[in-house]
Amino acid sequence: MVLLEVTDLTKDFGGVAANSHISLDIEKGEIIGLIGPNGAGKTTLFNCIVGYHRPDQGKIRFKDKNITGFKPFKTNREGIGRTFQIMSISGDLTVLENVMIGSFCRTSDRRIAREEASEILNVVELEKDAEAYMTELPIATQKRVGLAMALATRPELLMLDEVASGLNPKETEEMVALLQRIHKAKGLTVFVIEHVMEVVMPISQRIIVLDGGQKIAEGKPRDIASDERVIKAYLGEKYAKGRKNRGSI
Amino acid sequence: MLKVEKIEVRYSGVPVIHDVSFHVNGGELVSIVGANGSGKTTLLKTVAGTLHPAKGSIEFEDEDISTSSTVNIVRKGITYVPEERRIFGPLSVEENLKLGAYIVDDREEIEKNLDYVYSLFPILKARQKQLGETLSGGEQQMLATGRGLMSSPKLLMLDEPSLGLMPKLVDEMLEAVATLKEEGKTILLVEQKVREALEMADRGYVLQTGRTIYKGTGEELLETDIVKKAFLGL
Amino acid sequence: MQIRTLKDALSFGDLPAVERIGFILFITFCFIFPWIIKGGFAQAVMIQFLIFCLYGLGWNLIGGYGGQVALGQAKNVGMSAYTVALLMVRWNIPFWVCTPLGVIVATIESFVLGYFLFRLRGHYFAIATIAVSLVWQQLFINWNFIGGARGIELPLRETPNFIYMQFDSPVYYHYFAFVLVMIAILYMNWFRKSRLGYQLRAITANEDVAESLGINAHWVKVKAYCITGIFAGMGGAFYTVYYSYIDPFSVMHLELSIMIALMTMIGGAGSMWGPIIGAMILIPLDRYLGAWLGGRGILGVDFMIYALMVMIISAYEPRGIWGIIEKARRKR
Amino acid sequence: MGAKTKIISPYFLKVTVGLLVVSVAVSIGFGMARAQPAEVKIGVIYPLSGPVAHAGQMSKDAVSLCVDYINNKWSQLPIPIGNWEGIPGLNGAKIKLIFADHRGEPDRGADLAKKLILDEKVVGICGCYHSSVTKTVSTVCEKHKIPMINPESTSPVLTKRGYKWFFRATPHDRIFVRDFFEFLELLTRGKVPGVGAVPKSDIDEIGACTENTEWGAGTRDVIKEFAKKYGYKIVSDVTYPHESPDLTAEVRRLLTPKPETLMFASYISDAILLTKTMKELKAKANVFWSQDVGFYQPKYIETFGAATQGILNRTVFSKKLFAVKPVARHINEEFKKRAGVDFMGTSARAFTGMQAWAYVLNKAQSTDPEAIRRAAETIEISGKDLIVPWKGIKFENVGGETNQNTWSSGLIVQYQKQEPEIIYPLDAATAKFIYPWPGLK
Amino acid sequence: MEMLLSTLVSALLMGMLFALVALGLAIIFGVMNIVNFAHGEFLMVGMYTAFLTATIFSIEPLLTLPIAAMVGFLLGIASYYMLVRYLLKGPMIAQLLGTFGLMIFLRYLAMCIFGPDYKTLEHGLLIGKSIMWGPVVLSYPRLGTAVLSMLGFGIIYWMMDYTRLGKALKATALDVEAAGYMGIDTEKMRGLAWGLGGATVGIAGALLINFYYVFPTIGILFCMIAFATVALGGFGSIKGAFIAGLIMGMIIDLGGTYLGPQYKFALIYLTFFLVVVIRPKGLFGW
Repeated sequence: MVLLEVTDLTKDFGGVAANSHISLDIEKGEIIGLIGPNGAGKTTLFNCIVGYHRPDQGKIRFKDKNITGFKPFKTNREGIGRTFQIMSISGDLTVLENVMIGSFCRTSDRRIAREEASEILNVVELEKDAEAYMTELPIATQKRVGLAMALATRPELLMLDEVASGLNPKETEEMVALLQRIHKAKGLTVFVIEHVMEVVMPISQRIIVLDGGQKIAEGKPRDIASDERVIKAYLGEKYAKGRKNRGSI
Repeated sequence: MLKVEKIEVRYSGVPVIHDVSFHVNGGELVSIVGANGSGKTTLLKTVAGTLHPAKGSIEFEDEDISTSSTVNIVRKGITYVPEERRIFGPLSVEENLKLGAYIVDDREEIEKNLDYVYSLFPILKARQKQLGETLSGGEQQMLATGRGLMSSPKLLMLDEPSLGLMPKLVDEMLEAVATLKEEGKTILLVEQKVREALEMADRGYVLQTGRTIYKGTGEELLETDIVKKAFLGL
Repeated sequence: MQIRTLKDALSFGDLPAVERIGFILFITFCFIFPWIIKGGFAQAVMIQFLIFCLYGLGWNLIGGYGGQVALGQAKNVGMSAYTVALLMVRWNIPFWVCTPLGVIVATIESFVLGYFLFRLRGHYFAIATIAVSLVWQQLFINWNFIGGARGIELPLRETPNFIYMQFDSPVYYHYFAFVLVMIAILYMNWFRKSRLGYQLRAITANEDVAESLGINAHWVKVKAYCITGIFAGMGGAFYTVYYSYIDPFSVMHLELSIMIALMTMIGGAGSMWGPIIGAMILIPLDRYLGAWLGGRGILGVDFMIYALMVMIISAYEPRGIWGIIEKARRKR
Repeated sequence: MGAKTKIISPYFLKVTVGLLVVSVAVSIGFGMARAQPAEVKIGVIYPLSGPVAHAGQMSKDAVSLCVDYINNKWSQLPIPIGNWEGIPGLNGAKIKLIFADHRGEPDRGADLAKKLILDEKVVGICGCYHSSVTKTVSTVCEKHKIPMINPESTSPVLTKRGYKWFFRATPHDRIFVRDFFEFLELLTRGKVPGVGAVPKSDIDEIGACTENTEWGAGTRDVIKEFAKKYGYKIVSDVTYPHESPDLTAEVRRLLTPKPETLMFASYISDAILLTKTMKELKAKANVFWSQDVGFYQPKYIETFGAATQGILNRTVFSKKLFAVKPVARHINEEFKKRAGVDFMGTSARAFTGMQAWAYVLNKAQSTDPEAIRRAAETIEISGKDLIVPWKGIKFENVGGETNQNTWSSGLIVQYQKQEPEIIYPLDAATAKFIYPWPGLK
Repeated sequence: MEMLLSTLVSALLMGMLFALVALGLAIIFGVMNIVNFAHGEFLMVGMYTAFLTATIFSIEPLLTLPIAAMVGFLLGIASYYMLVRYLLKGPMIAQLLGTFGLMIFLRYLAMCIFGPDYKTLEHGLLIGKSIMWGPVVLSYPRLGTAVLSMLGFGIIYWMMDYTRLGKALKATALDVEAAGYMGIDTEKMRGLAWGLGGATVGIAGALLINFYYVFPTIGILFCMIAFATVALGGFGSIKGAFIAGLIMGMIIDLGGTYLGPQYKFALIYLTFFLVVVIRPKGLFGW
């Protein structure tokens, strides 16, 4: 079943096309990776889907419902949760309370919200940090809190924006394991923007590659890794040419 | 020319650059590559004086600049072309360029530099009266780079000049950088297009989570597996 | 559900012991105040302090927790004050009927304005609230039906009268104001633990992130603004019967709005005790200093002290006195 | 927050307890102030700081001077209080004034009244200049059954509230406006010296320009009422916001229908700006009258000099009175020595108000509020003893008003060579009337 | 018709003054995105400066212009370096309330020094003079103000567009960080913006004293009109401030003449409100 369907999405920023004519489908239960060099338009695409930007053109359908132009809180209520690269949430509140903000999306009862929030903190293995303040925590933990907050809204589609940026290899590995566990346990559909290939390659069932605002490739991780357009986008034109030449020799 | 010694940089108390050292000799093109979030931009901003190191020292032409303000650093001859380009949208191309020469008092020199930038990027000349914000991404990058050159810097720091550009433009942009190098400019380049960046470079450094993990000449680095591994997970 | 809400409001258990002790001391002090202190002026200042507590606690919701610089609190005060005064003077309606109506009018006004104004952010919002309150004040000055610039005076009744809330002794007013302040404090205590409280703080910290968590930022802000209006309305209604005279300069004035905001900020915006601390410092300072100087000495020197305080606090510790206390506490 | 923050923070404790202790101490301190024997305390509430501080300070000087006369012997002074040393009826008890500064805020005034009544134990209140503050202060007095004599607030409403403890010495705006219309009537009948009978059609088109505060709005209502009663037409009726940055539009609106009689109620700032603007717009009319205050201050004459020629003002005091009232000259000299300025309407009335207090206390022979009230209700002070040209002071309940001084009356003065010459009442006139108004030159 | 004509003329003249008062606010907001509530008090300082210099040295009031400008300039710079610099680090509420504090401080400082009285200048080249020009009355002080206001705008406009300093200010306004990379001392530019703001409003004060009175609480009156003007013209736009000033003059004068003077403030604030809500950027906002 197709959960999210984006057709022909275009977004301009003052003459600079951040996204042009992007179409993609996401099946329920999939993990999809979205990669591309910095500035390729990945975050813009995310923001269009979630509703921070209104696309200039194109349609976004979620669970067969047209959600084009929905505000972020509405898309969230439809079942799309997202994390941010930097989750700057209130430093006055503890981790548990921050996650409760997410739980409050579905309930107005403080006790239920609290229970759910602690449950989710267990899932992301942060129960011991529940009473700490956000500003006191290392980046890796903050990222996990961000993830927990998004999870607390009980999304069907979880969109993760650079969930591993700034993490060291060990932390990255732990994050990958965590994501896989969550995916398995909750049967979530996950859509990941990522730079760190160590994250995307192992977990994604499918990868979409953007460059210069356009979708240049889509496919299984293995295929993507050997796709010339992708290599070109990442390593540069000459590198690709070089490989070709070497290949022909 | 530029000598960075064991610096540590912190963002609101949290160290993001640990113990990084590198140097740039006159006339060299030095590339710093690394994944997103590895601290490349922070490093350049520290050299440019927007941030200051908590430990270590930065020397430029044997003068300590680790506590100097951005203004003084620009006056000493280091210009920084930021990642987001940061051109002045409501100003025309020419006004943008002239602002680049803010610290230059000599009118003739400004004219000379202007001609030089126009010869480097002819498209800017065609658009000189147009407002910055109406330019395309590639043109904006050219404008930002050109603006960085307007003050005849001794050291030009380019932060991801190919960011968000169409592949064709990426090549053009990088060719322009190569031209600059050939003309004898000293350049510190941060790039994601690892291959090109390292091919052009005299020397390079690979950064990961705020630490230098490899250094060497461009060719040496290209031979290491780290490049492939870090960027494609192969 | 209701009982739980009440329990939440009444439970201060999650606060550190000092805060609880301080709170108990505060209540006790307010409660026994009329019996231990007989000074007429002291009692008048105390009531003034309670009125400002009410205004400040209300404003703290939107200005402190919500981080929205709303500088139009006076117009909510005035709306309710005028409603109460008009109904009581023109149709002789008992105070206890007028007050809810006044509060409702203030709330509706807050809702309508909030709905439009919260499309703006930051400076634009702050400036728009100022503009609205100025328009309101001008209209009230010129509207003859409500007395225009002459204001409205409530008739003095021969005998003390509970229905029209008229007493000879300030003690009754003191307790009435005290009850209102207690309602406000209990509400705030519930609020900071409630969904609305969390959502509002999330918006203050980062509106984009908050929206991604399913929070309709606009709607939450409007809601909070309405509640702010309720407390201002209660304050306004009380002010009317207490002084039995209102005019557009005393209840609609921009300076009242500013005073409320400044007071809350000096105490510590966004913290439960901030407005109370602010009022505790500023109101006695203002009244006693004014009475003591009595127009002698250097004119305006009290305002200058006050202004210096505001400048120093906004430059060095925008979280106010409570912020300083918190900082000291966290350091240890 | 966790366990560690549950430890009692001495900072918080110190702050809270400290604040409580300070406020308790302060309140007790004020609460314990006790009355001194052989002294009668009267509370005086005026705007001693704030935007109209000059008026408040002037009134303060006037009442202080009056008390000086009462408490000490001034044998040259030709009125009874000169011979008093304290209040004779109270065995020579001295009056002690306790001043309070309301800054023009009604709520502050009410709070201060409580301070004076409950903490300072004053026997009565005097003040408060602003009608709005007088309203709240008189309410406090009424509630606490403490007499209040108001020397200068002119809002007609004040004495219409049926208050038993509130006495007003000054004539109010209704009386002043009525006086002016009476004067116009006399003008049409040719009774005013200096001019022949003026046809009513030359003066019956009125342009009223009032400011938008309690006092201005009240004046405007009374002008409308009397214009109708006496058969005059209001051709332009302008109200403007107090302290306006520009009054060109107002003046233009006022002058466009070419009114023949101009009537103003303005504070000094607006009076200056209005006059400047009228001068620029070359205003013309036959009669120019203003409701005291702005147009009748030294500052105004100082600013416009000879251009003030022919402007009429209602007031209760003029230096020209000295001719008929030598006592006024005498007291004015002393006042000028102390305050640096001559008596004006406000300060003369403040002086008179305090004098009324002394007479009332003297008659009451007691500091019991009820006795004072009864004394005030029955007192009759002769005009001879006063510096203002009234028949005297007698508080009466007439025509729906309570405790209004019915023996009071106003003056109409006209600036002639920068001196306010008395024109009305006719028997007190010191100069001939200049008609028509020569315009601002 | 005559009335309309003379109203229009006086509206234009008054509008020029409003524009000049608003100019400084527009510069300050433009360069650093901070609302200066003490702006009206800067005007007051300018007026008192002109008043004092003119009375003490008994010189022609117009000659006090440079002195008022100088004092305004210093006041602006001092405010920036002693207060605003620190406010910028805090949240927005601190910025707003901090300048409020400055406003109250200056106001009551003036009250301390000069007392609450109204002060006017009586003698001067322009004061109290006017000429009739057909049905239209032209008041000299207003005419002079208008001319100097236009001149001031011309100078500032020229400075912003054609000088290096203006470019640097503009760059600082558009992007502080990028301006820093150009070698522009942005801190100095911000201080300078406050200085310029103070100087222009100081000049406005020295002109205003020719036909208006000064008292300590005069600030809020003009400050609110200046806010409305700047909001209408677009925060930070100099051209906008000029045109909006004229529009404000029209609203005050036409509204006051035809609708009733009691509503003129309400009209201004209403315009202000509508502009802020409907088009927050104003007519010419960036």
